[in-house]
Amino acid sequence: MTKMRELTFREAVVEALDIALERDPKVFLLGEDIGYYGGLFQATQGLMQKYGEDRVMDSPISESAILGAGIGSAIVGMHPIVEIMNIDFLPVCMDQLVNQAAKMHYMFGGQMKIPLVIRTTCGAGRGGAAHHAQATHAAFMHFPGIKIVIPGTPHDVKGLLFTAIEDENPVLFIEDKMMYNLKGEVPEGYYTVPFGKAAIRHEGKDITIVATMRMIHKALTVANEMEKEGIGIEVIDPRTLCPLDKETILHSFKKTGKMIIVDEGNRVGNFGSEVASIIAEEAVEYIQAPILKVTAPHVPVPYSPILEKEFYIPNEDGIRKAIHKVMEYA
Amino acid sequence: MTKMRELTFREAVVEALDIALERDPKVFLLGEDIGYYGGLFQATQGLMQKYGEDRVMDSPISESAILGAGIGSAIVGMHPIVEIMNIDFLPVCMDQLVNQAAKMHYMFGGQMKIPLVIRTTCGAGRGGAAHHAQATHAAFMHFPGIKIVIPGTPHDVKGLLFTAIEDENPVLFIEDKMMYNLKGEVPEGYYTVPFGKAAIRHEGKDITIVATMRMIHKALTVANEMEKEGIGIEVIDPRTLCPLDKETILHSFKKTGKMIIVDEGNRVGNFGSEVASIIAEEAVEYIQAPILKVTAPHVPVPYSPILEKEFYIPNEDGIRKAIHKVMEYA
Amino acid sequence: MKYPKSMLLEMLKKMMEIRYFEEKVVDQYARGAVPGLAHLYIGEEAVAVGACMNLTDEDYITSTHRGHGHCIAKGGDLKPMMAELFGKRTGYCKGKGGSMHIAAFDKGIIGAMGIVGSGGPIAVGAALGIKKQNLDRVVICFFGDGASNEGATHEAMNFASLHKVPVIFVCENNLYGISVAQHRHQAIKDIAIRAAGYAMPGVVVDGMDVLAVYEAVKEAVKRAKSGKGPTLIECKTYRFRGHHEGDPNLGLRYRTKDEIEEWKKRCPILCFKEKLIKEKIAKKKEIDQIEEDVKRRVEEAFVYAMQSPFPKPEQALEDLFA
Amino acid sequence: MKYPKSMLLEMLKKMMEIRYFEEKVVDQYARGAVPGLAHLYIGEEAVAVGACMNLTDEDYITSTHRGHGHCIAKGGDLKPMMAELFGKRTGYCKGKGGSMHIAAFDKGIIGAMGIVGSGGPIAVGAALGIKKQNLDRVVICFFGDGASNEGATHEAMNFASLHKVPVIFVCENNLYGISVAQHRHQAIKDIAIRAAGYAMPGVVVDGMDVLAVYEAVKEAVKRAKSGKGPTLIECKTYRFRGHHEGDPNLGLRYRTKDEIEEWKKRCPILCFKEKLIKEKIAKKKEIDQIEEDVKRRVEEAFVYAMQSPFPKPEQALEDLFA
Ligand SMILES: Cc1ncc(C[n+]2csc(CCOP(=O)(O)OP(=O)(O)O)c2C)c(N)n1
Ligand SMILES: Cc1ncc(C[n+]2csc(CCOP(=O)(O)OP(=O)(O)O)c2C)c(N)n1
Ligand SMILES: [Mg+2]
Ligand SMILES: [Mg+2]
Repeated sequence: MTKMRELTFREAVVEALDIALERDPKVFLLGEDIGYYGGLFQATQGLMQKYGEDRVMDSPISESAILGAGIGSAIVGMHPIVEIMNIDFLPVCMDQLVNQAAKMHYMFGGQMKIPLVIRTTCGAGRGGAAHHAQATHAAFMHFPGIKIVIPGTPHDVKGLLFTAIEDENPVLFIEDKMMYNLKGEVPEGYYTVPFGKAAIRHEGKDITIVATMRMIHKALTVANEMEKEGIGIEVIDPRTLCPLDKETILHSFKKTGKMIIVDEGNRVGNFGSEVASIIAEEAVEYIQAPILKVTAPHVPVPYSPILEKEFYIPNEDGIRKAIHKVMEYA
Repeated sequence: MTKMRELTFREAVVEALDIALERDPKVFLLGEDIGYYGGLFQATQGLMQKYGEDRVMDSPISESAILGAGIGSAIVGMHPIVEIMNIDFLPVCMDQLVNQAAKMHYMFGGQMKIPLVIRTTCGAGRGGAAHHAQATHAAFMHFPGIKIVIPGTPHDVKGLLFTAIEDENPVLFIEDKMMYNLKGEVPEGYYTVPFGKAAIRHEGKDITIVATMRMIHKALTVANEMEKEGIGIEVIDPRTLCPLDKETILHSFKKTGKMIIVDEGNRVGNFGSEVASIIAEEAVEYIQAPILKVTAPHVPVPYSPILEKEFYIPNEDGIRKAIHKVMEYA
Repeated sequence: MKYPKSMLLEMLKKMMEIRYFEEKVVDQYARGAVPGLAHLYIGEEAVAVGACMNLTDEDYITSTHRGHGHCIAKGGDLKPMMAELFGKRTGYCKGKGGSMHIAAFDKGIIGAMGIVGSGGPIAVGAALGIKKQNLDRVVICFFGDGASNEGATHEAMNFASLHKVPVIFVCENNLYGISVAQHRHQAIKDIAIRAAGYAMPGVVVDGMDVLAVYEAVKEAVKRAKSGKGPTLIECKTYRFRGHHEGDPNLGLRYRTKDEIEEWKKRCPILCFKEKLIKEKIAKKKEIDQIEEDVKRRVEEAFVYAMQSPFPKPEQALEDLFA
Repeated sequence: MKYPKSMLLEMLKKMMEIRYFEEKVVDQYARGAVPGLAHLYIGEEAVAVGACMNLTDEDYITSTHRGHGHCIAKGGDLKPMMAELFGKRTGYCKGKGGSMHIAAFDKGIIGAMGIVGSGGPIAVGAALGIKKQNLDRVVICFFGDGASNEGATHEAMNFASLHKVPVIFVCENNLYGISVAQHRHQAIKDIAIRAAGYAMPGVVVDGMDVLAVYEAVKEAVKRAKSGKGPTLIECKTYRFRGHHEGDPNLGLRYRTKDEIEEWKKRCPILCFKEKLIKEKIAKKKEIDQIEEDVKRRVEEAFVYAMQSPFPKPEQALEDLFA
């Protein structure tokens, strides 16, 4: 079998957006600096030049207007893909997201569809500090009505983006900015990766690790190491937080009885808390060891590289420690 | 012993604010309709008349300005108590809360204090529907830097409010609007109820129930019933979500081995998920039964009384069912 | 008058529909029969009716917590509206929305938003969608004087004017945001002045005069449809009732009885009725006939609502996603 | 000139401090030595310096992502500033804030906010606090043309004007919000026009002329301190470098080399230097001396930063709460 071509995560995003714009005249992009600049992270590079300013629209720095423009135009028949540059900025327009986009279908009794994709980026590691490096995806899970996508590979980011565009609901699509340069195999053309279907990135029978976005790859590094030591780690990438593939997670857990969640969000109210709660409710009789979370500590993102890279961002070492701890219960 | 005087939850709030305004000239109130109107829920009634428009300020409908006014004036030496009428409106000014108030102390390396109290209300039961009846307190737990207070009795709301005012950090103070008419004993004058110290509202050895705000009282109703059936329910009121009194919760759980969390928030990312996660991490060897959450379903608050009162809001019946379920593991 | 009689009578009828619909709500609310909050439009009918008379079912509006008037003016059917207020399954939103969240998408009513100011960005979005699809439609965004101070309103206006999308901002300046009088929530007198900050026209009209509103909006619709962009129209008006039913004494905690009485003299329905009679456009009998007809239809709507079933409790789980 | 020489030379010195401080950052950034984002103020020095020359340490400012200039102009010390940029424990924020979040509370620098527009409400709050305590102080809120379209900015201005709090909104209109030219983000030419929407004065000044800025802000400070409320001052200016270091070719993806060159001719430091010499206020030698002194102090700051220790990793857990 010939190897598939490789693209970076960023290139996969650009390609997906390119194809989406090409396929459907109702699709348009709107966001800050997505035009001439090509996106702060270059994830819309060249698209304005190709499709013109009407289909790739630079926006004023007015995030509520950006989301509202997305919601309103979606309701009247367009397929907007809007961008909020950093997830840190979503609190500025949170009402449009959690009160309007998320609730309109329900509170109006299902009268209208809102096929809106909201792309944003998350993650620390570039010295962005408290306002440009958060990973707050878990907070949005508490608000019913938004689908939440957290792609973990170049392959997935493209396929999930198509699924997001096909979806007739508001979708919060979160790109981990520290993965933009990550390379991986990406099929040509159009394909979809379904929502609510987790991927098992590494099989193992001893411990289940549910890891999100960039953390998947850290977990995989450790899983490969551990394999040599004879410890089998099953690494699960949930791909979407809403809908969440509880079945795959529970199925794996019932096999291993041990669970570690690795997620860059702050510790309290972390996605891992939700996973732990699902297990404690639905698979309690299988629990063999403490369910551990490897997360950022519960503080804002600090600037200094020593604080950020050596302490704040969850790393392989933290994963190893957690593994050793749960293995004490073997 | 003579019985202490009783006040409603609302009266306790008014009294606390009154005393706070009296004691400290740096304290002032700012919010929508807190003046002539006396607060949409009458929780500031008479205070503008007593203290004047400078100390009890009606605000434009500009929630970001309200929070900013609180943050800025706190930094330069005032002790503002601002009001955001409903927790549903916090997404409108979420940035000022979670990015500014919460992070300024940390990101500026501890240079300034922000003694700011943000009062708000939550809860369904009055036909407020999707935009006036949420209980989203759990979402704020994911953002480090804000203390979160959820009083459960008239006694506590007064004492916790004083503690909030004494605190030198931003405090989100959430009043369950369905408790405003609840009566209870309230001491005269000034007293504080500490943060981070849960209250055991009912002792029991069989099941631990952690319940928040109004749900405490539903849990107590059931606990009293169950007592007669010989089932001992320990009802814990955490009082503050941040800091959270993990010790009291864990201590009770280690005794009972069974946990139910009753909270009006939506199901996913619920406060109960965090409690479950704490237990699964720190007291796994004591787990005797599934950890159940009795919560609102994961949908927006519906309007119709049938949907809201008979289905959406967690009730005694749901608590009973959960109890019976965990008792199967006895 | 230069207007066709049928249109004038239609305006009168719509205003009466709003008035009588809401008087039914007043009555039912007082009996404790309305299960949620109700913010009434009584006194402000000329604004919604004058504005929406320029629209067809193809055009859109966004509405507010005080939305009954907008909804009726835009063609909303009284029966599913009333049913919605009573939380019935036959309501426009299947009982999920209630008074503050009525939408009737087939009539172009995108919906009422309970969060003050949040309709602005969405209205602008709908207008953007119209522009992108080259449709011959407009959007009216209703909002209050209080809402004019929300950040979202500012962003919406800037965006709309920049992209010259076909939206009309109709500000219902009823002098109060709940209890806070305009001079206590902003330092300006005319909200229309803010239009200059977005390089769009801003006009002030008498919001008690349905024809004045009609004319101003007509001009704005023309402008919007010709690609020239948005207009801000400030309608000076007044609510005759409290902020919501339950606001004690119709709001006497923050306004005077005299003020209320003064404004009541300018009742948009009474004045318009008198005008039509005085200018011999319609006879009193004809108008009485319309009035009776409206009352009857409101009553029918009420009966419809009463007889309609509630949703089943488990239906709370439906409609989360499309 | 009507100004004391010492003040004029102080202005020049401050502008030079900003310039050389940031040129050091350019150099270090190019070497990959700066651990985070850096948005440079080069070209805009006259705004911060002209404005802050009216303030004392008792007055306050709020700053933005492009904050080095504000900080230096308001009296920030170069050493802890530079240390902060390098994430050192001796930095103003102990290395926790970095370039986008410098505060120096003892100098009245409330802090730089990385969220565009979020400084407005906080500045207004500080001004409210001043008013409540009857202090003879003012607050300057710096913000950009891009930030003028944020909802928070609107709310801040409305609130400030309503309560006549002593705040001055200094808009640094450098013609771009990152890559988006002003005419592509708003339909107006002069942002100052928006002041009318809040019933406060709005003025446009040449932001390349430190004395023009000084005069406008002086007037506004007087107004603010006399209880008359806020002023909006729009300073037309230009950034000579890219949006942040790393923006390729100084931003040639969205602006022309010619445009940049035209503005560079109006360099606030060069022009002011020439003016001082031409008007015989200072000799070239004297100025060179100042320049050398500034360079030396920047170098010292750099050495200080380099020699300072990093925080310990666990210190990430400190400072969450007071
Ligand atoms: C963001 C937000 N803040 C506050 C409220 C509470 N509230 C509901 S209506 C209202 C007053 C609105 O005033 P205005 O815009 O003038 O409309 P009016 O009620 O006068 O028609 C307020 C403050 C809300 N629903 N949303
Ligand atoms: C709320 C928010 N939106 C977007 C950004 C990303 N961002 C950082 S600086 C900037 C441009 C700001 O433009 P302007 O206010 O004109 O200031 P300038 O950079 O020109 O000094 C943007 C969009 C942000 N930091 N915060
Ligand atoms: Mg009003
Ligand atoms: Mg700019």
